[in-house]
Amino acid sequence: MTTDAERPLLRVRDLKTHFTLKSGSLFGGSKKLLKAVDGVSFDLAAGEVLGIVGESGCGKSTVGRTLTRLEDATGGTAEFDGREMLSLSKAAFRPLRREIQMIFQDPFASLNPRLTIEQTLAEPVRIHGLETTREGIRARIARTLTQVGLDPKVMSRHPHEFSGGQRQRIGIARVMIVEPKLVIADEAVSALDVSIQAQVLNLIKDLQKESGISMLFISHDLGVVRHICDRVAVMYLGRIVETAPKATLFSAPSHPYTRLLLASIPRIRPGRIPAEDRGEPASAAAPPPGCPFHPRCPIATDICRSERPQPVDLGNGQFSACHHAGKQQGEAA
Amino acid sequence: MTPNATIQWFATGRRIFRGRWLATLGLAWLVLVVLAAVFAPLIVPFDPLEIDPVARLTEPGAAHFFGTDHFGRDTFSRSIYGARMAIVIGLGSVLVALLVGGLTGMISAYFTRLGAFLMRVVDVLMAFPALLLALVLMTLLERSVMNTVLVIGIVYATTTARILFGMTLKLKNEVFIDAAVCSGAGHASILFRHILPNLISPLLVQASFIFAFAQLQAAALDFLGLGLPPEVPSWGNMLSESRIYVTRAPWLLLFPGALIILSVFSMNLVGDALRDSIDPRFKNDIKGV
Amino acid sequence: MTQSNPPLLDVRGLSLSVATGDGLMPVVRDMSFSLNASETLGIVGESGCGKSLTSLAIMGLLEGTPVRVTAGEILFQGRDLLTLPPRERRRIMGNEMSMIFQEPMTSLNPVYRIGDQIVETIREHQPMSKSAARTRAVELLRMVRIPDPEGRIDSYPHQLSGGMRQRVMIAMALAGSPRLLIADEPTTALDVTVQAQILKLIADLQSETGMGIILISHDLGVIAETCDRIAVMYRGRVVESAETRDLFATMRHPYTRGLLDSIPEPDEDVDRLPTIPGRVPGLDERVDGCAFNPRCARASAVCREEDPGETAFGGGHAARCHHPLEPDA
Amino acid sequence: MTLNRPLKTILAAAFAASMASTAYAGGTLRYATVGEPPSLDQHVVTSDLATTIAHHMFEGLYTFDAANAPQPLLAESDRLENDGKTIVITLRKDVTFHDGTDMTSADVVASLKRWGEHGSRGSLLFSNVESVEATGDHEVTIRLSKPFGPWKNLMAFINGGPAIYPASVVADAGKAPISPENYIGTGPYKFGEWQANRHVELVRFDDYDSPSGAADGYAGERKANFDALRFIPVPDVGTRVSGLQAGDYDYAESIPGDLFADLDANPQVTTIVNGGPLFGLVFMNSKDGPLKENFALRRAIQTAIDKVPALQVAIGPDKLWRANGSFLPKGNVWYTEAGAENFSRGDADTARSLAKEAGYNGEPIKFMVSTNYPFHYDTAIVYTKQLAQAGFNIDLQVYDWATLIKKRAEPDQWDLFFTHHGFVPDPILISVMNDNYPGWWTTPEKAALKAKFTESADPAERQKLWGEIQALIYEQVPTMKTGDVYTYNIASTKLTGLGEATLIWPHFWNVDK
Amino acid sequence: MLGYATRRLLALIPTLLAASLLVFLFVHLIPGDPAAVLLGDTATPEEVEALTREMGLNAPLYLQYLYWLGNVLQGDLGTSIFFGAPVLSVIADGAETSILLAVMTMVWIVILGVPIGVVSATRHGTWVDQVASGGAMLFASVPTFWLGLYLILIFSVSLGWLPSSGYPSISDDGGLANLRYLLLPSFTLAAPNAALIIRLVRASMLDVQREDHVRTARAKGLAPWKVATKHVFRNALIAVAAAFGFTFAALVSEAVVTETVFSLPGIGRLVVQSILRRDYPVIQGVILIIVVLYMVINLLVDLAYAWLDPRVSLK
Repeated sequence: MTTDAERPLLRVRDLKTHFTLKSGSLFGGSKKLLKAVDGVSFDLAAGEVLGIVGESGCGKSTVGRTLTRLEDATGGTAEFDGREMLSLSKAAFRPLRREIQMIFQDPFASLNPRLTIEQTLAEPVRIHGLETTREGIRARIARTLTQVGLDPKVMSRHPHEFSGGQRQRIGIARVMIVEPKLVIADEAVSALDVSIQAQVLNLIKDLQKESGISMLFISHDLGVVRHICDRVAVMYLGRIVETAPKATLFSAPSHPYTRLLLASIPRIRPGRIPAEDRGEPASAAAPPPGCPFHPRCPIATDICRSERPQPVDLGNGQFSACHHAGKQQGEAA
Repeated sequence: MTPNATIQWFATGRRIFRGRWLATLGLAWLVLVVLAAVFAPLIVPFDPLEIDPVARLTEPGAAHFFGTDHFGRDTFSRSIYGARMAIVIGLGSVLVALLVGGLTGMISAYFTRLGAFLMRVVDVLMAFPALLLALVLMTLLERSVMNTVLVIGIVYATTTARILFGMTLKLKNEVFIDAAVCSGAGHASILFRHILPNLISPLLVQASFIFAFAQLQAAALDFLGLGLPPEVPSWGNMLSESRIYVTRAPWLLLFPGALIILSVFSMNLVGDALRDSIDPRFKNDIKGV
Repeated sequence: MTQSNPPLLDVRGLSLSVATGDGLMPVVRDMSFSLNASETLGIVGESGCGKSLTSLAIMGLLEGTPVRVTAGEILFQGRDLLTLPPRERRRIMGNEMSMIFQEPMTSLNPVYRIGDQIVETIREHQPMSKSAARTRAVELLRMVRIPDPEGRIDSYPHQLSGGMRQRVMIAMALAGSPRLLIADEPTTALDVTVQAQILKLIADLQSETGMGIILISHDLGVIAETCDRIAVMYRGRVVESAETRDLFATMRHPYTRGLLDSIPEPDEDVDRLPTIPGRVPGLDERVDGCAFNPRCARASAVCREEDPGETAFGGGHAARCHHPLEPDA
Repeated sequence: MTLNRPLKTILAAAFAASMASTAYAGGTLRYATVGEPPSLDQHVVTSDLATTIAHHMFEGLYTFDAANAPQPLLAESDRLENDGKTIVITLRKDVTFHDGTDMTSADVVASLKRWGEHGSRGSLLFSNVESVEATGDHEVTIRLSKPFGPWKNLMAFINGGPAIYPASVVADAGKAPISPENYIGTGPYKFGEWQANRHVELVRFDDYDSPSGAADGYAGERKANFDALRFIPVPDVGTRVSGLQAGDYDYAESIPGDLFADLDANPQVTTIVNGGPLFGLVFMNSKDGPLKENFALRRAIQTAIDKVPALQVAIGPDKLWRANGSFLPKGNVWYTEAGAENFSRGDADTARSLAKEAGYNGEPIKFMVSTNYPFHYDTAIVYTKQLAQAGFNIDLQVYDWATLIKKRAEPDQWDLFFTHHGFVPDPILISVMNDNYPGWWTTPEKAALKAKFTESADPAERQKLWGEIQALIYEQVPTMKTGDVYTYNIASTKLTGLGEATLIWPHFWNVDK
Repeated sequence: MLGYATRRLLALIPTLLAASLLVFLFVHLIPGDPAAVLLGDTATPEEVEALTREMGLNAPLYLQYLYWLGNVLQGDLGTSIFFGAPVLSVIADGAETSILLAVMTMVWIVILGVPIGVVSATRHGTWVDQVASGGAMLFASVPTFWLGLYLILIFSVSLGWLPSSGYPSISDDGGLANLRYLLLPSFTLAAPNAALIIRLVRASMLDVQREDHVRTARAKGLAPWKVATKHVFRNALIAVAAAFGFTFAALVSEAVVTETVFSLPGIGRLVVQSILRRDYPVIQGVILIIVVLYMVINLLVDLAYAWLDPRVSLK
């Protein structure tokens, strides 16, 4: 799936993350399996930004959390820089944490309210031994804060003294301060107001361009994804249903789900053909057999109800996990 | 303390007690109790242990503000020294409860497998009614200040462990903990640098309630004759010793009783005010009164 | 929409303040708008601009919050809601005037079956037997297109998905055949595909019943697609209001313009998003003159000193700006 | 919130009743006790509380009159033969057990034998007994190896004494206390029920045949006027007092001295002072520790103590205590002042120099006391202060009673311990006379005097010998008497026939309400 | 539900075993000798030792435990050393008092705690609320025995309205009227716990009042009292139900003191007296029964919880 002969920075194959749910919530009882991520594969080239979009519960955040080892993978592999990292022990993985960083959604929750900005930012520097002296650490913090558009003087303050946008900048600073190779941004701007969101998006885009970091940009907002990503993967109930370069995906979506998604977004400029009412996604704890999208799919046939579709290469880097992919090309909106 | 920190302390205090005149009065009373405890030797007109068979059961008056007990000991002086005991018992129990229970709860929530076992032990202990557990433990040990503090502390350690367990679980799922993990922080750092500081204010609230209830527990143990050594001038002992004089010398029951009630009430008021000022996530974890 | 009819809802000079330890702080200032039957008014703005408080004030749900109405009147079918006795007002609430909320997860009482919650609303306003009310509830559930309404009526809220719960909320809002529906961020918590369904449902119901709708949202796309007229709020003030088509054709207020430009759209590529610099000042921060002036590229001395009045541009288009944008800016 | 029906009924009834406040007892005497007796089996149990209840139910061959002289009860007469080595007792013929059987000599022999073998005080007499035989249906003959003076006193002392049970009950009974269903005696009241923690109830024995003669102490006529006697444990003394004042009890025992003046002045309350005083004892360890065989050091301790302040503090009103050095009270035949000049010196300086001479260097002296009896604790507190002033390093160890009696059996655990002793009619019954009693006073001097004392049957000689023993106690100090304490009980003024004072244990025959 | 309850009961077994071991160890580590207590002050060490042997108290501790446990499993809690009667019957003697006391206390708690809590919450911030919640806290700060002593002094000694102490069984003369003996003790016992319930009802109602669905209920045009009862109180009850298990434990603790103050022939006083008398089998029996009861009550609370809150399902 690589776009060139070069080895990708991250190669994910058949990634599975399953959770056991205790049903009946309060007390023991029967256990249910939730297949949050169920066989996800993709490559991420150095310097590339890959967007993962999907609705809530599709498993997009779990992909990010599994790749940062916040969740344990149930199966599959992930090679980072040529090295399989999911099977590493937590201790052996720790040095890799410097290279794989994460930006979290909620700027209010992702900063420890009891620590000053300096303490928060100094921690990864100290842990990974990037600077050893107090002055060195402070200088690095100051540099990074400037980089994300904050006055270095703020480092003695606590998170509650900042607005949402500023906090997200601090979150970005925490990531940038260790100079990572891969950043996983999980809904990095969705908690922000529109005017602030634009500022932060611009910042992320600038930083990515300057430092050539690879990025996995997880979002439910197709507009945001289009703005920032090179390539987009669409997830539905734990699986990637379509991957394509940005331009292709938005102009010629191949998977019926991608088309539904695009048609559902309310537009400021009139002209959208409204989507049909196609019901709601099934629960990831009880996915339908065959193609998980078939109950909502306008073109579903018998095969969709029984057989799980595999990705089909449609050329130009577009892959679609649809039994009818390619045949509907002409109908694409 | 730097002037800045002092100002911040005052600011925080103002925020917590503003508009709560009852809690403020409670705080004032507690300050008074602490002062009495600290300066007890300077305040008291008599040695609290001095026996005077001639002046037995004297009514309150100019010489003996609170009267004397059946040993002829000055009740006022004993009450003042009782403040010391109240503080020793309160702080001691809080310390034991928070150290033992707090650590158990935090560690159990963090290391889930060990936690499953530890919390089971806590469950077993919690199945014993507090006073009964304290009674049996006190009979097992000798009557001493140290043991009383230890036993009351242990009794409250169980509830503290439960509460801390719940709160740590909540914190453990916080995004900033994930962020710390992604920064490469280890277990110790996560527990003590990231989780613990967030528990300080709820712990303070829990501590204030333990402080208050420890007084009542200690008094109940004293009453049943299984608390502090009887020669120790504690409010509970004073009540326990003088309860047979309820008709003959009612002041003996009145003063220490009022002191206990006022102090427990004040501590509860302060705890309540503190609770209202903490992170709303934890508010319902700490029941208090 | 004829001018001669009295409007369904006429809000005049509504001002709200929040009581804090330091006294009353204004959160909504001198808000005026009107709404006719079958019309949809969109109120848009960023968080903290006062749009939700306005809706709560109209609905009469400020009781129990620290927010108070300090001035203005809210005329609903000619009667000022603010001066009605509580009993009279409750007769309107949930009956002629209903509201749906942002969080369908928490807006239903978790301990009662959804049917019972709908029946309760029906019977509160119409004398009806329990079984008749239940039949009506099934009808309502069918109206909001819940599949198998007879089966679902005995579900508890936690057994339904977010979209279904919002449909139940809408069914409940329709129980009294309302003349006015206030929808406060009705789709914000929902997925985009479900959002589209709910918005369509609301629009369909409006054309069936002819109710007036106030739709409150931070999402310009949602507002643009759904509303006839739009009011843009910034820091407690309506800074611009116009017919939808008119507004998107010619924006007069720099804030409206900036807001629109900040949105990355899925249909176009821009290399760099234009942004509004700075941030919305906090409630406790005092801004003299136009509240938007610290973030406005066009701000001049007058903007920093004087709060701009409303300028009308014809066709119901108005903006509060000392230096409004030209039509082809 | 709806209450269910039965609950409503209960509440309504409770409310109505609380308004009416009728006495439920009728012909029942309600006696508030300090606690619950371990058992009522008089052979093995020495608890005063047990006797207070049991002597209405069980009777011995003899009992005491008001002057503490033994008088026949189940016995009719007796004679000594063979230089006092043979005792022939004739029994009353009209006595019926509660189970309806007649009392015969077989019952008496069986009861005496069990008492002698297992009874707590029986061995004192039976170490000299060669045989006990029934020499007729109503005649029992006891043969002694040597004359034993105190035999009749021992037999009359029902506490831990030879109560007469039917032979059928005694036959299988060993050391363990007889269980309540076998409480069958000859007294004016018979066993009713024992509800643990709730009460012990005795009911009138209608077939009781009273001894003849005017009532005199425990002797003479016994008439049961109450339908039932109910002994209710009320351990909290405050509750006993308030309960009696509130009319919930007719009689309450063991009331603190400090309340005496108030209660005595209260027209609704009768106070009854016990005639037989009890006295505190501080035992010294003769087996282990610094006091072992160091009589000089013991005398130093004895010299340091002034008993009066302790009695003032612990007891209260002068009327209720005597700083009396004699082990038996003034007026008693055993009263003697021998050695009593050392009873209460309170001379710290002399004590200090005495201790120094005895080689005392400030090593800690462990003093065990229990808080279960406030007067023990209060006294110990005063003594500890006095001893400290005389330079003694007293390590006061406060335990609950159960712990204390466990620890006092271990010689290495203590040097002094505090206990008290009830009134006894014969000095031989005083615990310090028992060689095995903790403290373990077994000096040759004691052994010699004790042998002479028990062998003599001549009252005058026995009194003289007791004086020598008491003097020896003040010299070797195996124990220190703390003074006489006259306990008192309170009763409702409705009770008649109580008399001015209680002999030893309160009794409720000839009492009415 | 039945299956769930059975499973929960089975799950209690290991906890109970652990608790029983703990009870046994605690009790036997207590210094003191029941034989010595039983024989009284004049008993000699030889006599004490003989009785100890007779009572089987000289066997190794683990054997004593296994023996005891074996008997417990067969429903035999042993024989009281002090009373010489089966422990179960000794406990049964005290059960009537304690159970009635508990029931009457609960009645007090419910009739005082719930209405005052509701009024306090609905009139949040007013003087009514301040007096109610302040008063509740004051009552929770009073030592139980102190309150009990003063109640006796006022209502029994001075006014003579109610009996001061003791409790004759309702099977005794007087019948149900004997319940008046429990009025003061149950009030004493209820006061601090009712205070807890007042504050809990109030706090839970205030919490629920802030929830979105209450806003929905008000938006429906429901009258305030309907909102308060149907929507706020009903939901607040869930939190209150959880507190009842906790209250039970507190009740048992305070019953020990209350029964002592009022000289009630209940289980609480029995346990204190048994500790003082070193009546091991009774202490073990009582504590074990209380622990079992506590666990069963917690189970009932959980069931009530599930019944009150449909989100909780019992599988």
